[in-house]
Amino acid sequence: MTDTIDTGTLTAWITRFRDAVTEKREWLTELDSAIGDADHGANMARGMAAVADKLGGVAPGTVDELLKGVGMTLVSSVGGASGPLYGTFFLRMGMTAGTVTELDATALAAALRAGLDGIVARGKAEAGDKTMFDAMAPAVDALDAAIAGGASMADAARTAAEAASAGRDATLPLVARKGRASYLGERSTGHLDPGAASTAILFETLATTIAERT
Amino acid sequence: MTDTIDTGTLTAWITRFRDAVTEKREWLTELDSAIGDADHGANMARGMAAVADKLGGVAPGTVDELLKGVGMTLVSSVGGASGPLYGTFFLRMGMTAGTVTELDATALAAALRAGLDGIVARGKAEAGDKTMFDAMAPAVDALDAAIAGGASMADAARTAAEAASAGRDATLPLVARKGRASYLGERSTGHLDPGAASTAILFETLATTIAERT
Amino acid sequence: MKKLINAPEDVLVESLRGVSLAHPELAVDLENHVITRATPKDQGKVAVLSGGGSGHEPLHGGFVGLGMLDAAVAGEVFTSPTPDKVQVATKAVDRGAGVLHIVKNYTGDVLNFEMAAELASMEGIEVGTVVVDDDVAVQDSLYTAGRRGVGLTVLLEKLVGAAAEEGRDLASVVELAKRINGQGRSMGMALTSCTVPAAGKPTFDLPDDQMEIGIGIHGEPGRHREPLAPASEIARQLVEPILADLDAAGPAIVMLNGMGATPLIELYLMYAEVAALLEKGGVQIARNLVGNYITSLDMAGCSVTVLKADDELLRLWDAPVNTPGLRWGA
Amino acid sequence: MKKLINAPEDVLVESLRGVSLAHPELAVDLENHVITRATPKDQGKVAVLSGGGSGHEPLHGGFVGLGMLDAAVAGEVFTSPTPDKVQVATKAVDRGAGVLHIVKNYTGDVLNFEMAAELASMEGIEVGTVVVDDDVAVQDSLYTAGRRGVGLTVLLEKLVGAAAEEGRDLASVVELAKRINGQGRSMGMALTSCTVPAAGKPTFDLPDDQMEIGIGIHGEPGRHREPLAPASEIARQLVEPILADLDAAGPAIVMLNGMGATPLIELYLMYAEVAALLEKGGVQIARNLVGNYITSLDMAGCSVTVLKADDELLRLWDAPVNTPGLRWGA
Ligand SMILES: Nc1ncnc2c1ncn2[C@@H]1O[C@H](COP(=O)(O)OP(=O)(O)O)[C@@H](O)[C@H]1O
Ligand SMILES: Nc1ncnc2c1ncn2[C@@H]1O[C@H](COP(=O)(O)OP(=O)(O)O)[C@@H](O)[C@H]1O
Ligand SMILES: [Mg+2]
Ligand SMILES: [Mg+2]
Ligand SMILES: [Mg+2]
Ligand SMILES: [Mg+2]
Repeated sequence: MTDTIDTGTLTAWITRFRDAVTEKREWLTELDSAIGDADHGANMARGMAAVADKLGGVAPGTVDELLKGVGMTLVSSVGGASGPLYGTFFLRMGMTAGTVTELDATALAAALRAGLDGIVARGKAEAGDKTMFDAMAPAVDALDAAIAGGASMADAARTAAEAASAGRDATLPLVARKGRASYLGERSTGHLDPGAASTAILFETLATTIAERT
Repeated sequence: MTDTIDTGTLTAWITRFRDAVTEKREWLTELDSAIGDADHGANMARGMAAVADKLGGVAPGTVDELLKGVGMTLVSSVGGASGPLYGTFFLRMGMTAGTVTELDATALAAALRAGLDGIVARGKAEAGDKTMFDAMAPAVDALDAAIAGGASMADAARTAAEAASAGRDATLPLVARKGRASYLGERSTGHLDPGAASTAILFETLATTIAERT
Repeated sequence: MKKLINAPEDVLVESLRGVSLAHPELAVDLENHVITRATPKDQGKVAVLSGGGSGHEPLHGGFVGLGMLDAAVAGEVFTSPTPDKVQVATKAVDRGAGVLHIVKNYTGDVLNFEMAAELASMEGIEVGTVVVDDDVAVQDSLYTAGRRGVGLTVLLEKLVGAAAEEGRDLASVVELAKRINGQGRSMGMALTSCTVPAAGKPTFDLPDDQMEIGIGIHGEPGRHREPLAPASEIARQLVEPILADLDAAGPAIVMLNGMGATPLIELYLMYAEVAALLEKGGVQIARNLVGNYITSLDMAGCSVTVLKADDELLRLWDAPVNTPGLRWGA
Repeated sequence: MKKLINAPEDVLVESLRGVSLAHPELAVDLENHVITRATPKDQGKVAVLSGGGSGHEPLHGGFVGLGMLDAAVAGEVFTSPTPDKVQVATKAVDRGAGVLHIVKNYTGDVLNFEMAAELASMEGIEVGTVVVDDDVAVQDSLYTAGRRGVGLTVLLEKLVGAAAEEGRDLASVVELAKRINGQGRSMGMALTSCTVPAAGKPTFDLPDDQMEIGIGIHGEPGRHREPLAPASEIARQLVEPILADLDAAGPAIVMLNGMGATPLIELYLMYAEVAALLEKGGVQIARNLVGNYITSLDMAGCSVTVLKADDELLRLWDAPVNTPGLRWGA
């Protein structure tokens, strides 16, 4: 067996992410209540429900079709800051992946890197701004490094998930410089960033899904 | 010494009533919160403060001047139901007392009776309607009876005060049929009527003032 | 108590000061708590005056202006104004054709306006009175002070104001006012109590899962307490008693009114529920108002008012009105 | 949570349904959450569009109509609408002269409107954008998302709407919008948090003796928490930062805005305090608005907006406007 992820597994990832944000919806909203506007859980749950609706029953075609569909659906169903950002993430991932039906570890890493770059292009976030970037950038970096070091896709994804959740936790003491939380100034410290929290879930579900590939 | 009450003592009564409603202001408002609109304490305190302002420093002239002044001031400073009712009470008392400088027990009883009749003429309350009438009517009746039985003015006033406070307490189980409390229907039982409570204070202060006459 | 105020006893005058500063088109008598138009209507026209306790804003002061009131007399919070002040206002706006007093049916208001009318007639001013009693939450019987005056007051002030502007005489304006009162009904509910500034705490306690049905506009608790329910069920509890009391089939003017602390997003949602039920009941909503028009300080909740309408009332409704609280065609 | 709603996820559409029933003069697209005028403006005139998360009513939907907006796009509560819906609205109201997007400065709104403008330009529709950022509570620096767009949005929509109605071209309307944004500032405070329906409980906890100074309009806590203070002191805490940031001497348009659950009696009282402080600061209040115009659901509190005015702005302000939320001269 070659070490790849196909559209079926990618779909399973998306579905698992939907389940997880739906389950953690209250927690994400609570995080957003503390330093934002109390809607991040509702936003992500609504967006991923729309994505699942769209995927439902349809046989997954190519990777770019799948991921661009996810991105477009998020863009047109979430709103807020996270809608265009997560939407762009998946759109760019899809564009980079291209019209293939599976990705090997290097291609997966490249697609995720492109997604991250898309978020930066839209949102201009830098490290330490206390945004989803602070969970995603370490995750993508860790994945790259693991793959360069010869790790399996599953091990690399697990490393990435751990980096994402460490990145999420590292947002706790930060003073926000982007998004709504930045309005709070010093009062934004001592809270996790909600977007970093949902990004950690994104990479956690990716790792679990790859580990359970059939 | 003849058993009379002069304008000085009447003024002392009014002042003492002012002090008492000001002190009990919160309680009266609380009673009115339960079955009314939470302003009876404020209304009585505001009205009696205006009365005291007007009396302040001015030598009391005749009884009718004094009491009509009190009535007019209440009418023009209280508003609500209690303003015209207490206002009319004092106006009628003054009119009945006439241009004298003191009242004997019989004249005092007649003046109070006229005040009560004024309240009925304005407000149409009957016994058991759960209003100030239910404290005032028993008080005036008791005063009449005591005086007819040869009691001193002080004893008669004490009896009246006791009747007023018994009348106030007897409003507890009643279902209101007049004023705001009547809107509550059955829900008005189990609460004292605020106007009956202020009326009990009116007669209590009258009794104390007469007892302490010099 | 959380309020944007200084001392509780200064709320009325300080708020009137704000009205005076914000509205050069109004004249505010800070001593008597009377709001009149800066430019009085023409001599020979009936003047329309209303008043009552404060805390119901924009009622009544916000409805002073062309096509509506000539004067509003403000009492202390939830306390009827006194006769002398009503008399001052009556005198100020009489243009020789008499003055209509619009009184909401509360013992305090009725008694004080009665005394004011006595004072006015002593000075030779003709006063007509309409007592508004539209609240179906209260049984109109010997065993109550009668139905309260609530939401219909807003519609009545608008319609009667337009009629007076047309130059009708006092008798005809009074007759119109009584006819309107006869064919309008309201019903209200609260999600929370209000807090009277002088009292400093909520008038009644209402658990988080309860609501009051059949409230008045003074923080009086309602006729009964119910478990909190969805908007559709609340709408039913407001509309049914109205339709049970008033044969409202045909054209109507309908108001969905907020009690002061309920935002528009909820009021519009409620309006959709109420409109659907009314139409099922045969009511054709010809005109409507959705918003905070007759409030109860910071109470959360709403009320529904239904006024049977005809061509005359609709024409009067559409006539120009230019007040801080209601404005069109001007 | 005590609200007049059915299910939290249906609040937006059900409320829009009420708007649609209450306002025959508006067209409501329930699928895309877009409100437009039932009768579009003349061909060849610039269309003015705004939008954002819901929960700020009457903003923006209540400002659609002659002399103000052509379209309002409503997002979910406190969540910017998505680009596709903005694009639908943009297309619907373009009369061949381009469309101005009025965007409040929040990351979500900016990103979604940016994408919408990209979509529109792909379809050959000219879009101009003004990003409103008037909130002096936020430092405008590299270390924040920039100042938020708050109260000034209301004044800007009115003024720019009047300019578009006059037939000015898109470039001139955009320039006017940017000029207005440059000379207006706001500052807000909260006595209580709001409750987002989907969250089901207050966004922040605020003890009975505390208030938040420098809040936004989405239940974001303020810049700092202070002991509850009298209205006069609150006014000082709102006015001072504005005057420190804007040389406001001279004529101005001033808004004293309620956050949704604060009744008019308090807003007028606050207006008196604010007006006095502004005049001490050399501001001549030429026009004013007092009321709930840009709200934060059921939050209690208020905000102050000061816009330096000149003859042109005052003329545009006085021009007829006919919307559910703001109406005069029509
Ligand atoms: N400029 C930005 N770049 C990257 N991420 C951002 C930016 N602004 C906000 N975010 C992320 O978006 C999250 C908030 O998303 P959400 O609550 O759904 O949207 P909104 O802030 O519009 O309510 C934040 O926690 C943060 O991680
Ligand atoms: N028709 C009436 N006759 C006699 N007393 C009345 C009548 N209506 C009301 N009251 C008295 O007035 C009291 C309420 O006074 P207050 O609270 O000051 O006025 P309001 O009811 O206008 O707020 C009631 O408790 C009752 O005793
Ligand atoms: Mg958010
Ligand atoms: Mg009372
Ligand atoms: Mg009262
Ligand atoms: Mg949001």
